[in-house]
Amino acid sequence: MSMPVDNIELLLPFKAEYVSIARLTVSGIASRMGFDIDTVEDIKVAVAEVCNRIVSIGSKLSKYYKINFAISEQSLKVLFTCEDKSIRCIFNNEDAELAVSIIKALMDDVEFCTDGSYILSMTKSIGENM
Amino acid sequence: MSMPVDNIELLLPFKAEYVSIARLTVSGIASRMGFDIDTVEDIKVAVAEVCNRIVSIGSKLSKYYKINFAISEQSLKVLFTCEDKSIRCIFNNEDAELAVSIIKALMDDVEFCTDGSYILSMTKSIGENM
Amino acid sequence: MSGELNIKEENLGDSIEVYLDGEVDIYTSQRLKDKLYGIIEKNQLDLRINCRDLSYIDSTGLGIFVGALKKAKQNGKSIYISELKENIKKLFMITGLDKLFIIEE
Amino acid sequence: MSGELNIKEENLGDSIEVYLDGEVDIYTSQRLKDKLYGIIEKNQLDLRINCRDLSYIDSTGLGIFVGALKKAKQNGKSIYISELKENIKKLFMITGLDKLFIIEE
Ligand SMILES: Nc1ncnc2c1ncn2[C@@H]1O[C@H](COP(=O)(O)OP(=O)(O)O)[C@@H](O)[C@H]1O
Ligand SMILES: Nc1ncnc2c1ncn2[C@@H]1O[C@H](COP(=O)(O)OP(=O)(O)O)[C@@H](O)[C@H]1O
Repeated sequence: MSMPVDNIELLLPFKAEYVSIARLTVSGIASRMGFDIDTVEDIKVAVAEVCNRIVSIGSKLSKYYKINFAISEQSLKVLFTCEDKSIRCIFNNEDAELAVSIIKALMDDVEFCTDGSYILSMTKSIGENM
Repeated sequence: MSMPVDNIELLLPFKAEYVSIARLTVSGIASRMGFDIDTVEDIKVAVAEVCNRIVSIGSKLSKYYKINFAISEQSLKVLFTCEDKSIRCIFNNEDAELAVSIIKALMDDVEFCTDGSYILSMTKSIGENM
Repeated sequence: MSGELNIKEENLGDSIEVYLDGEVDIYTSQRLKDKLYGIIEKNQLDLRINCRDLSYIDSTGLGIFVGALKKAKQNGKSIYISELKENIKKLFMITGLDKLFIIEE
Repeated sequence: MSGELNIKEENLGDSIEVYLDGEVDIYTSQRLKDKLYGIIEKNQLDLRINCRDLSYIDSTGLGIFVGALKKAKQNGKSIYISELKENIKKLFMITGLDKLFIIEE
Protein backbone atom coordinates (compact mmCIF):
# COMPACT_ATOMS: atom_id res chain seq x y z
CA MET A 1 0.00 0.00 0.00
CA SER A 2 2.75 2.44 0.93
CA MET A 3 5.17 1.18 -1.70
CA PRO A 4 7.41 3.66 -3.51
CA VAL A 5 5.74 5.05 -6.59
CA ASP A 6 7.20 6.55 -9.74
CA ASN A 7 5.05 9.04 -11.56
CA ILE A 8 4.99 9.75 -15.25
CA GLU A 9 2.76 12.48 -16.61
CA LEU A 10 1.57 13.11 -20.13
CA LEU A 11 -0.14 16.36 -21.06
CA LEU A 12 -2.13 16.23 -24.29
CA PRO A 13 -4.21 18.69 -26.31
CA PHE A 14 -7.93 18.02 -26.69
CA LYS A 15 -7.47 16.53 -30.16
CA ALA A 16 -8.34 13.12 -31.56
CA GLU A 17 -5.08 12.99 -33.50
CA TYR A 18 -3.03 12.78 -30.30
CA VAL A 19 -4.89 9.92 -28.62
CA SER A 20 -2.47 7.56 -30.36
CA ILE A 21 0.35 9.20 -28.38
CA ALA A 22 -1.36 8.23 -25.12
CA ARG A 23 -1.70 4.69 -26.44
CA LEU A 24 1.96 4.48 -27.33
CA THR A 25 3.15 6.00 -24.07
CA VAL A 26 1.06 3.72 -21.89
CA SER A 27 2.14 0.70 -23.93
CA GLY A 28 5.73 1.59 -23.22
CA ILE A 29 5.09 2.07 -19.51
CA ALA A 30 3.13 -1.16 -19.13
CA SER A 31 5.74 -3.15 -21.09
CA ARG A 32 8.54 -1.68 -19.05
CA MET A 33 6.66 -2.69 -15.88
CA GLY A 34 6.60 -6.27 -17.08
CA PHE A 35 2.93 -6.74 -17.95
CA ASP A 36 2.54 -9.46 -20.57
CA ILE A 37 1.71 -8.44 -24.11
CA ASP A 38 -2.04 -9.15 -23.85
CA THR A 39 -2.36 -7.13 -20.68
CA VAL A 40 -0.40 -4.27 -22.24
CA GLU A 41 -2.95 -4.32 -25.05
CA ASP A 42 -5.84 -4.28 -22.56
CA ILE A 43 -4.44 -1.32 -20.65
CA LYS A 44 -3.81 0.53 -23.90
CA VAL A 45 -7.41 0.04 -25.02
CA ALA A 46 -8.80 1.17 -21.67
CA VAL A 47 -6.66 4.31 -21.62
CA ALA A 48 -7.64 5.14 -25.19
CA GLU A 49 -11.35 4.81 -24.33
CA VAL A 50 -10.99 7.51 -21.70
CA CYS A 51 -8.95 9.78 -23.99
CA ASN A 52 -11.51 9.32 -26.78
CA ARG A 53 -14.27 10.40 -24.46
CA ILE A 54 -12.34 13.40 -23.17
CA VAL A 55 -11.46 14.72 -26.64
CA SER A 56 -14.99 14.03 -27.90
CA ILE A 57 -16.51 16.13 -25.12
CA GLY A 58 -13.86 18.82 -25.46
CA SER A 59 -13.42 21.88 -23.34
CA LYS A 60 -13.83 25.60 -23.81
CA LEU A 61 -11.83 26.41 -20.69
CA SER A 62 -8.85 24.15 -21.01
CA LYS A 63 -6.61 23.31 -23.96
CA TYR A 64 -5.04 20.28 -22.32
CA TYR A 65 -5.81 17.25 -20.21
CA LYS A 66 -3.31 15.29 -18.21
CA ILE A 67 -2.71 11.60 -17.73
CA ASN A 68 -0.78 10.55 -14.65
CA PHE A 69 0.74 7.09 -14.52
CA ALA A 70 1.57 5.93 -10.99
CA ILE A 71 3.93 2.99 -11.20
CA SER A 72 4.50 0.71 -8.23
CA GLU A 73 5.66 -2.86 -7.76
CA GLN A 74 2.05 -4.02 -7.51
CA SER A 75 0.19 -1.97 -10.05
CA LEU A 76 -0.18 0.71 -12.65
CA LYS A 77 -2.69 3.39 -11.71
CA VAL A 78 -3.80 5.77 -14.44
CA LEU A 79 -5.35 9.05 -13.37
CA PHE A 80 -6.95 11.53 -15.77
CA THR A 81 -7.17 15.17 -14.79
CA CYS A 82 -8.27 18.40 -16.39
CA GLU A 83 -8.46 21.95 -15.09
CA ASP A 84 -11.91 22.33 -16.61
CA LYS A 85 -14.13 21.09 -13.77
CA SER A 86 -17.09 20.63 -16.11
CA ILE A 87 -15.24 17.55 -17.38
CA ARG A 88 -15.77 15.15 -14.52
CA CYS A 89 -18.55 12.61 -14.87
CA ILE A 90 -17.99 11.94 -18.53
CA PHE A 91 -19.30 8.41 -18.92
CA ASN A 92 -22.82 8.76 -17.54
CA ASN A 93 -24.39 8.85 -20.95
CA GLU A 94 -25.98 6.17 -23.08
CA ASP A 95 -23.56 6.61 -25.96
CA ALA A 96 -20.67 5.75 -23.65
CA GLU A 97 -22.08 2.30 -22.99
CA LEU A 98 -19.58 0.41 -25.13
CA ALA A 99 -16.63 2.32 -23.72
CA VAL A 100 -17.76 1.73 -20.14
CA SER A 101 -18.14 -2.01 -20.57
CA ILE A 102 -14.70 -2.19 -22.19
CA ILE A 103 -12.98 -0.18 -19.47
CA LYS A 104 -14.67 -2.14 -16.65
CA ALA A 105 -13.78 -5.47 -18.20
CA LEU A 106 -10.17 -4.66 -18.98
CA MET A 107 -9.08 -2.87 -15.81
CA ASP A 108 -9.07 -4.24 -12.27
CA ASP A 109 -10.39 -1.17 -10.55
CA VAL A 110 -12.09 1.87 -12.06
CA GLU A 111 -13.42 4.96 -10.33
CA PHE A 112 -15.91 6.85 -12.46
CA CYS A 113 -17.49 10.11 -11.35
CA THR A 114 -15.30 10.80 -8.36
CA ASP A 115 -15.88 13.80 -6.13
CA GLY A 116 -12.20 14.59 -6.34
CA SER A 117 -10.18 16.83 -8.53
CA TYR A 118 -9.70 14.26 -11.23
CA ILE A 119 -11.85 12.82 -14.01
CA LEU A 120 -11.34 9.12 -13.57
CA SER A 121 -8.82 6.69 -12.17
CA MET A 122 -8.17 3.11 -13.14
CA THR A 123 -5.76 0.50 -11.89
CA LYS A 124 -4.27 -2.68 -13.26
CA SER A 125 -2.57 -5.00 -10.80
CA ILE A 126 0.53 -6.97 -11.66
CA GLY A 127 0.10 -10.69 -11.30
CA GLU A 128 -3.70 -10.75 -11.39
CA ASN A 129 -5.26 -12.27 -14.51
CA MET A 130 -1.85 -12.92 -15.95
CA MET B 1 6.96 31.72 -37.45
CA SER B 2 3.72 32.53 -35.70
CA MET B 3 1.98 29.34 -36.73
CA PRO B 4 -0.39 27.62 -34.32
CA VAL B 5 1.42 25.20 -32.08
CA ASP B 6 0.21 22.15 -30.18
CA ASN B 7 2.10 21.26 -27.05
CA ILE B 8 2.60 17.83 -25.59
CA GLU B 9 4.44 17.42 -22.31
CA LEU B 10 6.02 14.37 -20.78
CA LEU B 11 7.22 14.38 -17.19
CA LEU B 12 9.66 11.60 -16.33
CA PRO B 13 11.54 10.47 -13.21
CA PHE B 14 15.33 10.69 -13.21
CA LYS B 15 15.70 7.00 -13.99
CA ALA B 16 17.39 5.18 -16.86
CA GLU B 17 14.57 2.67 -17.08
CA TYR B 18 12.12 5.34 -18.27
CA VAL B 19 14.20 6.79 -21.10
CA SER B 20 12.55 4.24 -23.38
CA ILE B 21 9.21 5.92 -22.65
CA ALA B 22 10.54 9.21 -24.01
CA ARG B 23 11.75 7.37 -27.10
CA LEU B 24 8.37 5.78 -27.67
CA THR B 25 6.43 8.98 -27.07
CA VAL B 26 8.54 11.08 -29.41
CA SER B 27 8.39 8.34 -32.07
CA GLY B 28 4.62 8.53 -31.90
CA ILE B 29 4.58 12.31 -32.12
CA ALA B 30 7.03 12.47 -35.03
CA SER B 31 5.18 9.72 -36.94
CA ARG B 32 1.88 11.45 -36.38
CA MET B 33 3.39 14.68 -37.73
CA GLY B 34 4.31 12.89 -40.92
CA PHE B 35 8.09 12.65 -40.62
CA ASP B 36 9.37 9.70 -42.63
CA ILE B 37 10.52 6.61 -40.78
CA ASP B 38 14.26 7.43 -40.95
CA THR B 39 13.71 10.93 -39.62
CA VAL B 40 11.51 9.57 -36.83
CA GLU B 41 14.41 7.32 -35.90
CA ASP B 42 16.84 10.28 -35.93
CA ILE B 43 14.63 12.39 -33.69
CA LYS B 44 14.18 9.46 -31.33
CA VAL B 45 17.93 8.96 -31.01
CA ALA B 46 18.56 12.67 -30.40
CA VAL B 47 15.89 12.88 -27.72
CA ALA B 48 17.23 9.76 -26.02
CA GLU B 49 20.75 11.22 -25.93
CA VAL B 50 19.50 14.19 -23.93
CA CYS B 51 17.44 12.00 -21.59
CA ASN B 52 20.45 9.71 -21.04
CA ARG B 53 22.58 12.66 -20.08
CA ILE B 54 19.94 14.08 -17.73
CA VAL B 55 19.37 10.81 -15.87
CA SER B 56 23.11 10.12 -15.73
CA ILE B 57 23.78 13.46 -14.07
CA GLY B 58 20.76 13.13 -11.81
CA SER B 59 19.42 15.66 -9.34
CA LYS B 60 19.17 15.93 -5.61
CA LEU B 61 16.63 18.73 -5.79
CA SER B 62 14.20 17.46 -8.36
CA LYS B 63 12.64 14.04 -8.87
CA TYR B 64 11.44 14.77 -12.39
CA TYR B 65 12.42 16.40 -15.65
CA LYS B 66 10.05 17.52 -18.34
CA ILE B 67 10.08 17.22 -22.10
CA ASN B 68 7.95 19.65 -24.04
CA PHE B 69 7.09 18.85 -27.65
CA ALA B 70 5.98 21.89 -29.65
CA ILE B 71 4.26 20.71 -32.80
CA SER B 72 3.69 23.07 -35.71
CA GLU B 73 3.17 22.67 -39.44
CA GLN B 74 6.85 23.38 -40.06
CA SER B 75 8.65 21.64 -37.26
CA LEU B 76 8.89 19.68 -34.07
CA LYS B 77 10.68 21.54 -31.30
CA VAL B 78 11.74 19.54 -28.26
CA LEU B 79 12.48 21.46 -25.07
CA PHE B 80 13.92 19.89 -21.93
CA THR B 81 13.31 21.52 -18.58
CA CYS B 82 14.00 20.77 -14.95
CA GLU B 83 13.34 22.71 -11.78
CA ASP B 84 16.86 21.96 -10.57
CA LYS B 85 18.82 24.89 -12.02
CA SER B 86 22.12 23.08 -11.52
CA ILE B 87 21.09 20.97 -14.50
CA ARG B 88 21.64 23.38 -17.35
CA CYS B 89 24.86 23.12 -19.31
CA ILE B 90 25.00 19.35 -19.26
CA PHE B 91 26.98 18.58 -22.41
CA ASN B 92 30.13 20.67 -21.82
CA ASN B 93 32.16 17.68 -20.77
CA GLU B 94 34.52 15.43 -22.65
CA ASP B 95 32.54 12.27 -22.00
CA ALA B 96 29.54 13.81 -23.74
CA GLU B 97 31.44 14.08 -27.02
CA LEU B 98 29.69 11.17 -28.77
CA ALA B 99 26.26 12.35 -27.67
CA VAL B 100 26.92 15.92 -28.81
CA SER B 101 28.05 14.88 -32.27
CA ILE B 102 24.99 12.66 -32.64
CA ILE B 103 22.54 15.34 -31.53
CA LYS B 104 24.10 18.01 -33.74
CA ALA B 105 24.10 15.74 -36.79
CA LEU B 106 20.56 14.46 -36.40
CA MET B 107 18.69 17.65 -35.51
CA ASP B 108 18.39 20.83 -37.56
CA ASP B 109 18.85 23.29 -34.76
CA VAL B 110 20.14 22.69 -31.25
CA GLU B 111 20.61 25.17 -28.42
CA PHE B 112 23.02 23.91 -25.79
CA CYS B 113 23.77 25.87 -22.62
CA THR B 114 21.06 28.48 -22.90
CA ASP B 115 20.72 31.27 -20.38
CA GLY B 116 17.05 30.55 -20.15
CA SER B 117 14.97 28.44 -17.84
CA TYR B 118 15.41 25.27 -19.82
CA ILE B 119 18.17 22.73 -20.29
CA LEU B 120 18.28 22.40 -24.05
CA SER B 121 16.09 22.85 -27.08
CA MET B 122 16.28 21.14 -30.41
CA THR B 123 14.23 21.42 -33.57
CA LYS B 124 13.59 19.24 -36.58
CA SER B 125 12.01 20.87 -39.60
CA ILE B 126 9.52 19.12 -41.80
CA GLY B 127 10.56 18.89 -45.41
CA GLU B 128 14.27 19.50 -44.86
CA ASN B 129 16.55 16.50 -45.42
CA MET B 130 13.58 14.35 -46.27
CA MET C 1 2.73 3.96 -37.91
CA SER C 2 0.17 4.17 -35.13
CA GLY C 3 -3.24 5.39 -36.16
CA GLU C 4 -2.87 4.32 -39.76
CA LEU C 5 -5.77 2.54 -41.44
CA ASN C 6 -6.07 1.10 -44.92
CA ILE C 7 -9.44 0.01 -46.23
CA LYS C 8 -9.80 -2.20 -49.30
CA GLU C 9 -13.06 -3.29 -50.89
CA GLU C 10 -13.87 -6.26 -53.11
CA ASN C 11 -17.16 -7.16 -54.79
CA LEU C 12 -17.72 -10.92 -54.40
CA GLY C 13 -20.97 -10.90 -56.41
CA ASP C 14 -23.33 -11.91 -53.60
CA SER C 15 -21.56 -9.76 -51.02
CA ILE C 16 -18.98 -7.02 -50.57
CA GLU C 17 -15.81 -7.85 -48.66
CA VAL C 18 -14.01 -5.05 -46.85
CA TYR C 19 -10.44 -5.57 -45.62
CA LEU C 20 -9.32 -3.48 -42.68
CA ASP C 21 -5.56 -3.09 -42.33
CA GLY C 22 -4.15 -1.16 -39.38
CA GLU C 23 -5.82 0.67 -36.53
CA VAL C 24 -9.35 1.94 -36.17
CA ASP C 25 -9.25 4.67 -33.56
CA ILE C 26 -11.05 7.91 -32.95
CA TYR C 27 -8.83 9.58 -35.54
CA THR C 28 -9.29 7.09 -38.38
CA SER C 29 -12.86 6.02 -37.60
CA GLN C 30 -14.64 8.72 -39.59
CA ARG C 31 -13.10 7.32 -42.75
CA LEU C 32 -14.29 3.84 -41.80
CA LYS C 33 -17.80 5.15 -41.15
CA ASP C 34 -18.00 6.93 -44.51
CA LYS C 35 -16.71 3.83 -46.28
CA LEU C 36 -19.02 1.26 -44.64
CA TYR C 37 -22.12 3.45 -44.77
CA GLY C 38 -21.34 4.28 -48.42
CA ILE C 39 -21.03 0.62 -49.38
CA ILE C 40 -24.26 -0.31 -47.62
CA GLU C 41 -26.18 2.51 -49.28
CA LYS C 42 -24.84 1.77 -52.75
CA ASN C 43 -25.18 -2.02 -52.73
CA GLN C 44 -28.05 -4.18 -51.54
CA LEU C 45 -25.63 -6.91 -50.51
CA ASP C 46 -24.31 -8.55 -47.37
CA LEU C 47 -21.16 -7.00 -45.97
CA ARG C 48 -18.13 -9.07 -44.97
CA ILE C 49 -15.56 -7.31 -42.83
CA ASN C 50 -12.20 -9.08 -42.88
CA CYS C 51 -10.17 -8.20 -39.81
CA ARG C 52 -7.08 -10.32 -40.50
CA ASP C 53 -4.86 -7.22 -40.54
CA LEU C 54 -6.81 -5.15 -38.05
CA SER C 55 -4.47 -4.69 -35.09
CA TYR C 56 -6.52 -2.29 -33.00
CA ILE C 57 -10.09 -1.07 -32.63
CA ASP C 58 -11.82 0.92 -29.93
CA SER C 59 -15.44 1.65 -29.03
CA THR C 60 -15.58 4.35 -31.69
CA GLY C 61 -14.93 1.70 -34.32
CA LEU C 62 -17.23 -0.85 -32.71
CA GLY C 63 -19.95 1.78 -32.62
CA ILE C 64 -19.54 2.25 -36.35
CA PHE C 65 -19.92 -1.50 -36.91
CA VAL C 66 -23.16 -1.33 -34.90
CA GLY C 67 -24.38 1.65 -36.89
CA ALA C 68 -23.52 -0.12 -40.15
CA LEU C 69 -25.41 -3.22 -38.99
CA LYS C 70 -28.52 -1.15 -38.30
CA LYS C 71 -28.35 0.25 -41.82
CA ALA C 72 -27.73 -3.18 -43.35
CA LYS C 73 -30.67 -4.70 -41.46
CA GLN C 74 -32.97 -1.99 -42.85
CA ASN C 75 -32.14 -3.50 -46.25
CA GLY C 76 -32.61 -7.02 -44.90
CA LYS C 77 -28.88 -7.66 -45.13
CA SER C 78 -26.29 -8.95 -42.63
CA ILE C 79 -22.74 -8.18 -41.61
CA TYR C 80 -20.19 -10.99 -41.29
CA ILE C 81 -16.99 -10.35 -39.39
CA SER C 82 -14.08 -12.68 -40.00
CA GLU C 83 -10.53 -13.48 -38.88
CA LEU C 84 -10.62 -11.39 -35.71
CA LYS C 85 -7.40 -11.35 -33.72
CA GLU C 86 -7.77 -12.60 -30.16
CA ASN C 87 -7.45 -9.18 -28.52
CA ILE C 88 -10.20 -7.78 -30.73
CA LYS C 89 -12.48 -10.80 -30.43
CA LYS C 90 -12.25 -10.20 -26.70
CA LEU C 91 -13.72 -6.73 -27.19
CA PHE C 92 -16.67 -8.21 -29.09
CA MET C 93 -17.34 -10.62 -26.22
CA ILE C 94 -16.95 -7.97 -23.51
CA THR C 95 -19.45 -5.69 -25.22
CA GLY C 96 -21.86 -8.45 -26.22
CA LEU C 97 -21.43 -7.48 -29.87
CA ASP C 98 -20.47 -11.09 -30.67
CA LYS C 99 -24.20 -11.87 -30.41
CA LEU C 100 -25.16 -9.08 -32.80
CA PHE C 101 -22.83 -9.92 -35.66
CA ILE C 102 -22.10 -13.15 -37.46
CA ILE C 103 -18.53 -13.83 -36.37
CA GLU C 104 -16.55 -16.21 -38.58
CA GLU C 105 -13.13 -17.75 -38.07
CA MET D 1 9.34 -4.65 -26.12
CA SER D 2 11.35 -1.43 -26.04
CA GLY D 3 14.57 -1.60 -24.13
CA GLU D 4 14.96 -5.34 -24.48
CA LEU D 5 18.34 -6.75 -25.41
CA ASN D 6 19.42 -10.32 -26.01
CA ILE D 7 23.09 -11.16 -26.28
CA LYS D 8 24.30 -14.46 -27.73
CA GLU D 9 27.91 -15.59 -27.95
CA GLU D 10 29.57 -18.12 -30.23
CA ASN D 11 33.20 -19.29 -30.26
CA LEU D 12 34.38 -19.49 -33.87
CA GLY D 13 37.82 -20.84 -32.94
CA ASP D 14 39.86 -17.87 -34.13
CA SER D 15 37.37 -15.31 -32.87
CA ILE D 16 34.31 -14.85 -30.70
CA GLU D 17 31.09 -13.76 -32.39
CA VAL D 18 28.55 -11.84 -30.33
CA TYR D 19 25.01 -11.39 -31.63
CA LEU D 20 23.08 -8.37 -30.39
CA ASP D 21 19.32 -8.66 -30.68
CA GLY D 22 17.15 -5.72 -29.64
CA GLU D 23 18.00 -2.32 -28.23
CA VAL D 24 21.15 -1.10 -26.53
CA ASP D 25 20.16 1.89 -24.47
CA ILE D 26 21.21 3.42 -21.19
CA TYR D 27 19.13 0.81 -19.37
CA THR D 28 20.46 -2.31 -21.10
CA SER D 29 24.00 -1.09 -21.75
CA GLN D 30 25.52 -2.21 -18.44
CA ARG D 31 24.76 -5.80 -19.40
CA LEU D 32 26.44 -5.29 -22.76
CA LYS D 33 29.50 -3.78 -21.09
CA ASP D 34 29.85 -6.68 -18.65
CA LYS D 35 29.45 -9.17 -21.48
CA LEU D 36 31.91 -7.62 -23.94
CA TYR D 37 34.54 -6.80 -21.33
CA GLY D 38 34.18 -10.29 -19.89
CA ILE D 39 34.69 -11.95 -23.27
CA ILE D 40 37.74 -9.83 -24.04
CA GLU D 41 39.33 -10.57 -20.68
CA LYS D 42 38.68 -14.32 -20.88
CA ASN D 43 39.71 -14.89 -24.49
CA GLN D 44 42.74 -13.62 -26.39
CA LEU D 45 40.71 -13.56 -29.61
CA ASP D 46 39.28 -11.06 -32.05
CA LEU D 47 35.72 -10.02 -31.31
CA ARG D 48 33.01 -9.98 -33.99
CA ILE D 49 29.88 -8.06 -33.11
CA ASN D 50 26.96 -9.06 -35.34
CA CYS D 51 24.35 -6.29 -35.42
CA ARG D 52 21.86 -7.91 -37.79
CA ASP D 53 19.12 -7.80 -35.14
CA LEU D 54 20.25 -4.66 -33.37
CA SER D 55 17.48 -2.14 -33.89
CA TYR D 56 18.70 0.69 -31.70
CA ILE D 57 21.88 1.92 -30.07
CA ASP D 58 22.78 5.21 -28.44
CA SER D 59 26.03 6.88 -27.38
CA THR D 60 26.07 4.83 -24.19
CA GLY D 61 26.30 1.69 -26.29
CA LEU D 62 28.78 3.19 -28.75
CA GLY D 63 30.95 4.26 -25.82
CA ILE D 64 31.00 0.65 -24.64
CA PHE D 65 32.15 -0.49 -28.08
CA VAL D 66 34.96 2.09 -27.86
CA GLY D 67 35.90 0.92 -24.37
CA ALA D 68 35.88 -2.70 -25.53
CA LEU D 69 38.10 -1.80 -28.49
CA LYS D 70 40.64 -0.20 -26.16
CA LYS D 71 40.74 -3.38 -24.10
CA ALA D 72 41.02 -5.59 -27.19
CA LYS D 73 43.86 -3.48 -28.59
CA GLN D 74 45.79 -3.92 -25.33
CA ASN D 75 45.79 -7.62 -26.21
CA GLY D 76 46.70 -6.86 -29.83
CA LYS D 77 43.21 -7.90 -30.95
CA SER D 78 40.57 -6.18 -33.11
CA ILE D 79 36.82 -5.72 -33.12
CA TYR D 80 34.82 -6.40 -36.28
CA ILE D 81 31.31 -5.02 -36.54
CA SER D 82 29.01 -6.57 -39.12
CA GLU D 83 25.54 -6.29 -40.67
CA LEU D 84 24.77 -2.84 -39.30
CA LYS D 85 21.34 -1.48 -40.16
CA GLU D 86 21.40 1.80 -42.05
CA ASN D 87 20.21 3.95 -39.15
CA ILE D 88 22.95 2.56 -36.92
CA LYS D 89 25.68 2.71 -39.56
CA LYS D 90 24.78 6.39 -39.80
CA LEU D 91 25.64 6.83 -36.11
CA PHE D 92 29.07 5.27 -36.69
CA MET D 93 29.72 7.74 -39.52
CA ILE D 94 28.46 10.75 -37.59
CA THR D 95 30.71 9.97 -34.64
CA GLY D 96 33.71 8.95 -36.73
CA LEU D 97 33.67 5.50 -35.10
CA ASP D 98 33.52 3.92 -38.58
CA LYS D 99 37.25 4.73 -38.79
CA LEU D 100 38.02 3.08 -35.45
CA PHE D 101 36.33 -0.27 -36.02
CA ILE D 102 36.50 -2.72 -38.89
CA ILE D 103 33.00 -2.46 -40.31
CA GLU D 104 31.84 -5.39 -42.45
CA GLU D 105 28.74 -5.81 -44.57
N1 LIG E 1 -23.75 -3.99 -26.26
C1 LIG E 1 -24.48 -3.40 -27.21
N2 LIG E 1 -25.25 -4.11 -28.00
C2 LIG E 1 -25.94 -3.53 -28.96
N3 LIG E 1 -25.95 -2.20 -29.20
C3 LIG E 1 -25.20 -1.44 -28.45
C4 LIG E 1 -24.43 -1.98 -27.43
N4 LIG E 1 -23.75 -0.96 -26.83
C5 LIG E 1 -24.11 0.15 -27.48
N5 LIG E 1 -24.98 -0.11 -28.46
C6 LIG E 1 -25.58 0.85 -29.37
O1 LIG E 1 -24.73 1.07 -30.46
C7 LIG E 1 -25.04 2.33 -31.01
C8 LIG E 1 -23.80 3.03 -31.44
O2 LIG E 1 -23.95 3.38 -32.80
P1 LIG E 1 -23.56 4.81 -33.36
O3 LIG E 1 -22.12 4.80 -33.71
O4 LIG E 1 -24.03 5.85 -32.39
O5 LIG E 1 -24.40 4.82 -34.72
P2 LIG E 1 -25.50 5.88 -35.21
O6 LIG E 1 -24.68 6.93 -35.84
O7 LIG E 1 -26.36 5.08 -36.17
O8 LIG E 1 -26.26 6.32 -33.97
C9 LIG E 1 -25.74 3.12 -29.93
O9 LIG E 1 -27.04 3.39 -30.33
C10 LIG E 1 -25.74 2.21 -28.72
O10 LIG E 1 -26.93 2.29 -28.00
N1 LIG F 1 34.74 10.07 -32.07
C1 LIG F 1 35.48 9.37 -31.20
N2 LIG F 1 36.47 8.61 -31.61
C2 LIG F 1 37.22 7.93 -30.73
N3 LIG F 1 37.00 7.93 -29.42
C3 LIG F 1 36.01 8.64 -28.95
C4 LIG F 1 35.20 9.40 -29.80
N4 LIG F 1 34.28 10.02 -29.02
C5 LIG F 1 34.52 9.67 -27.76
N5 LIG F 1 35.55 8.83 -27.68
C6 LIG F 1 36.11 8.23 -26.48
O1 LIG F 1 35.41 7.03 -26.16
C7 LIG F 1 35.52 6.79 -24.80
C8 LIG F 1 34.23 6.27 -24.21
O2 LIG F 1 34.52 5.07 -23.59
P1 LIG F 1 33.94 4.71 -22.15
O3 LIG F 1 32.59 4.11 -22.33
O4 LIG F 1 34.05 5.90 -21.27
O5 LIG F 1 34.96 3.55 -21.76
P2 LIG F 1 35.87 3.43 -20.45
O6 LIG F 1 34.98 2.87 -19.42
O7 LIG F 1 36.98 2.48 -20.88
O8 LIG F 1 36.39 4.83 -20.14
C9 LIG F 1 35.91 8.10 -24.14
O9 LIG F 1 37.20 7.97 -23.61
C10 LIG F 1 35.93 9.11 -25.27
O10 LIG F 1 36.97 10.05 -25.16
